[in-house]
Amino acid sequence: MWEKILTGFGYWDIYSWLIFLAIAGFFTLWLRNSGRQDYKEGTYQDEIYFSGNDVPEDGADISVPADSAYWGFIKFFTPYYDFMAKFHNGLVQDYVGYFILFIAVLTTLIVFV
Amino acid sequence: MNWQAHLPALLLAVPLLGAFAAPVFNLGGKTLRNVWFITVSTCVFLVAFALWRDVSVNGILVYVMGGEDFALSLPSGMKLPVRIILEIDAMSAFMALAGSITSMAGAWFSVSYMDRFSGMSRFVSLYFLLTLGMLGMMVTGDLFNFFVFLEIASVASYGLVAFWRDKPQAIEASFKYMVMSQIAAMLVLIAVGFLYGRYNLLNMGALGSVMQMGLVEKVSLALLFSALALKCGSFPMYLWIPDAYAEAPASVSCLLVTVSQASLYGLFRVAFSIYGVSLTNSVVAWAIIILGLISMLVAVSMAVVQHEVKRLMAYHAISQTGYMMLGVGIGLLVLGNPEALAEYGFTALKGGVFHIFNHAMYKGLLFLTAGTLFYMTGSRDLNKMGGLIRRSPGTAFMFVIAAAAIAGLPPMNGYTSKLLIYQSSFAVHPFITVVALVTSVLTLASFVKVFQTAFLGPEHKALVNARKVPSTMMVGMGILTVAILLLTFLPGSALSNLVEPAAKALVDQAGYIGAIMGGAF
Amino acid sequence: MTVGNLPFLVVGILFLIGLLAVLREKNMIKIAIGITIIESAVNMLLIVLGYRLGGDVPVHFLKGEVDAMVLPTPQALTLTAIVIALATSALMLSVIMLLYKHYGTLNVDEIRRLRG
Amino acid sequence: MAALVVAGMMFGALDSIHPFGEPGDIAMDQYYIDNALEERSSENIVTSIVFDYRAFDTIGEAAVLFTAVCSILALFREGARKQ
Amino acid sequence: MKPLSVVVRTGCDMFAWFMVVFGTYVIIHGDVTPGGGFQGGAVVATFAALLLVAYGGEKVLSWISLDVYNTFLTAGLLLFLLFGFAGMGTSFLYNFLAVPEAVVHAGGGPAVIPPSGTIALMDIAVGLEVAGGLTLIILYMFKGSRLEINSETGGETGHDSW
Repeated sequence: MWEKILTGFGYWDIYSWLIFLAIAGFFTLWLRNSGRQDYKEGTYQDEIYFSGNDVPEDGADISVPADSAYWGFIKFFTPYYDFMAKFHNGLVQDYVGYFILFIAVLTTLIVFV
Repeated sequence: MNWQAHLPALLLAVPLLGAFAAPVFNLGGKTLRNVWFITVSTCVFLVAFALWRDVSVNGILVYVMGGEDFALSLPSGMKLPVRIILEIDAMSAFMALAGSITSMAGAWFSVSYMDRFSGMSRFVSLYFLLTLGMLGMMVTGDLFNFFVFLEIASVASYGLVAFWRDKPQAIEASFKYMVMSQIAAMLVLIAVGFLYGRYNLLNMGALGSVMQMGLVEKVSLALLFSALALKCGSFPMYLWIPDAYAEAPASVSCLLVTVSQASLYGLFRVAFSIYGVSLTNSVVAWAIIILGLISMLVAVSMAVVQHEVKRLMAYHAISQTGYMMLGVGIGLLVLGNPEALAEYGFTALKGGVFHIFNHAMYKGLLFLTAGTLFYMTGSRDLNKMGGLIRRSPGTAFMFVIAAAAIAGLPPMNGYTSKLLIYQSSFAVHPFITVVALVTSVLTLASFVKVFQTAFLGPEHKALVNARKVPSTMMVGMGILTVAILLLTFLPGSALSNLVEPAAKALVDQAGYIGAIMGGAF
Repeated sequence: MTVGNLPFLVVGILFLIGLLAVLREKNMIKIAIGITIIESAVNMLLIVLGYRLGGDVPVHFLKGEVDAMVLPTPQALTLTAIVIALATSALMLSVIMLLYKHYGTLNVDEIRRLRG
Repeated sequence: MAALVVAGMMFGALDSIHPFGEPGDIAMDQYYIDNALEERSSENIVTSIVFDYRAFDTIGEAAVLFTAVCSILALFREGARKQ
Repeated sequence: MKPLSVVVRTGCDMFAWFMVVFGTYVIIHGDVTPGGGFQGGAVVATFAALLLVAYGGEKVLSWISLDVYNTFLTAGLLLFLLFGFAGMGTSFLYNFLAVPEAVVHAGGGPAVIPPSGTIALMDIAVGLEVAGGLTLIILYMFKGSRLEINSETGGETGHDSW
């Protein structure tokens, strides 16, 4: 069952993709094994380097919280997110109002277009 | 008696029996109740699978409820059907298969996930009633019956969203969902009343055979469209979805995804089978496409900034629904001219329909993994998690599978369906493809964030005594994982056996009507 | 709108009243009442659609000499719709009771912990 | 405002369904009126529709009521006593 | 809720039982007269409502056993579904007991079962279900009005703070 999925413009064939993945993985492992040979597990070589300071005990102190992820992206889009926060105010009557407004617009479009 | 001919009725009678008999089995204690829970949900899946096989072999099935003959849709001397008729074409069987798989996985999951809570017999009843409403919406051929099953699913989901009733947010989410969804259901009933008063008919196929566009039909179409768009979570009306999905128990939100897709199926059924060729202009198709685009982009942009894991996944459910609406909307747009349909429209339709199945699988799995995180750490806040891959590597593996699928990374099944949608939507307008690709990138970004903060990184002190994951929860997640891997590694056969008949059945309005009206059409 | 279609007008006005109650009232009990009014409007719509001038009750040995009965199907549909409306309003009132226990208020503007 | 638009559309649609009291095509109901007594020997046509011709709606309706009862019983359950 | 005055209590005593009888009549004659299972069941359910208004909840809950109404609910539903399965020789929910009217006028047909077949029997089943269900709704909503969230029940707020 060596089948291709034709999309009208191209095709998708998972089995050849897997073969290429295997080849690429083989080369990656080969490159990795041809690295330095004097690396030893468990010695000073695999300690965490915390910019010279000693590493804190609790992992919560050195792990990046989810709020800090993509802060640049969020900072760039701050006005957009302020607007969305106004859109998602927790008032159910506003939600119903959006719904009725949508019905009105759609009905007008369908009837008069 | 030939029991195989009664499969359409059994598909709805088995969950009914499971729901009605759950209080009886609850008298036998916890073990008997759980055995009943698992057994009935597995039976529902088996019936749905047999039904799907039957439909793919024999074509459209028609089952007359209470008729002298279950195959005789028109009584003697009548030009029109008078009884309730279940009509199951490939699309309905396809949806029922997806829904029953998620229902079974959720049942396995909830056995130990909901173990420590009281009122579990009611939970089992409500779970089966939710499954019943979903399957009924998928297989019925009668408009008022569709409304009744919509109400069953809605009322069951109100109760299940508010099941953890000592938490104010759960009750609040249930109340918001209730207010919006009740108005939507009433609009559906108004539209049904209009069509009944106009044609004195309630059967979908018979309505499609006599439909002529007038003011009444247009207004009914608008009401049905907007109400079902609210139920499936489209742009201006999706605001109840994050609350309800995030506050419900995880197995319930895994099933609620498929329930929303049942409303989406109802939307497509109304657009394709009832109105279909009598849609003179392309307003409805463009409305579906544009709503899909806006829902995608807005929901995914909201999902990136969330830090509560289930709420984030609920926003992703909305944006994935946008993909389905986009694909099927393109199919509806070119329904009129056959060459465009053959060129790219049918591909888009296949992509959208395939995406429905994929989304039911991986979104259900994502919600179950989110529930597992909640179960382990006792919190849904991503800021309080970290290093959980050491606690439960199995959960991490399944999460990676599902996240790669929803982000559309090759070679997962999500990539296959998204590829079909991209390349066919490019033929309509390149801008659509650009929006879809941006949405996919943002989806990947937000799930990288979830994986990095929840599973990777050093272990937290607060999580050293995190719970172990019980085996039945792993089974519930494993079912969906196996389904995803099957769809991933056999894409060609999945498309040719599962998706293409469904897409063909969706565009084949004459076949749908002819199955009811016989030679009359 | 001809005068003969006055019942349709009544249905529309009732629907509008219910909708405005849902959109405008701040008390959650009144919102529930508004939704119930909408449901009654829909039931009335079904009944009005089924009426025939000079029609009689669709029970055989109760109808008089007239041979025209009002259409029975909308009445059956209305039975179903009424029971559904009853079930949903009972559930909604229970949820409002729980909300009052949790939040200590019936003002819908203060039920907004879920946002963003 | 939007509610007014919606209601106006509904007025228009309702006005153009059929004049009040004279439904146009009543084939399905006429079938019930003619055959309910002969087939099912039930004097009450509405009941014969509810429980025979559209009995599946009725079982769904019973399921809705059962759903509401289950939800209310689950919402107001005693719960596990806090120790 | 305090018991109301003696006038109200006496009136409710009389009307409660009358409502039960009348509702049962409406249920049983559902296939010949206007009415049916739902209407009759709702009328029967007013029994508990009237007693609740007149005597207050504590007394009524000590008189009425909720298990009885749970049994009504489940039994009615399972009976309904049983009739549905019983017709499955022909098709689901088929009215397999109905006797055509000509036979009835000719004096034929069974004597015990009404000639409308499962219509009358489903009426009774639905009547049981609705009576039990509505009474349970009324009584549980009353109990819920007395329920102290979070202090009396172990806070079931999901898995957080386990």
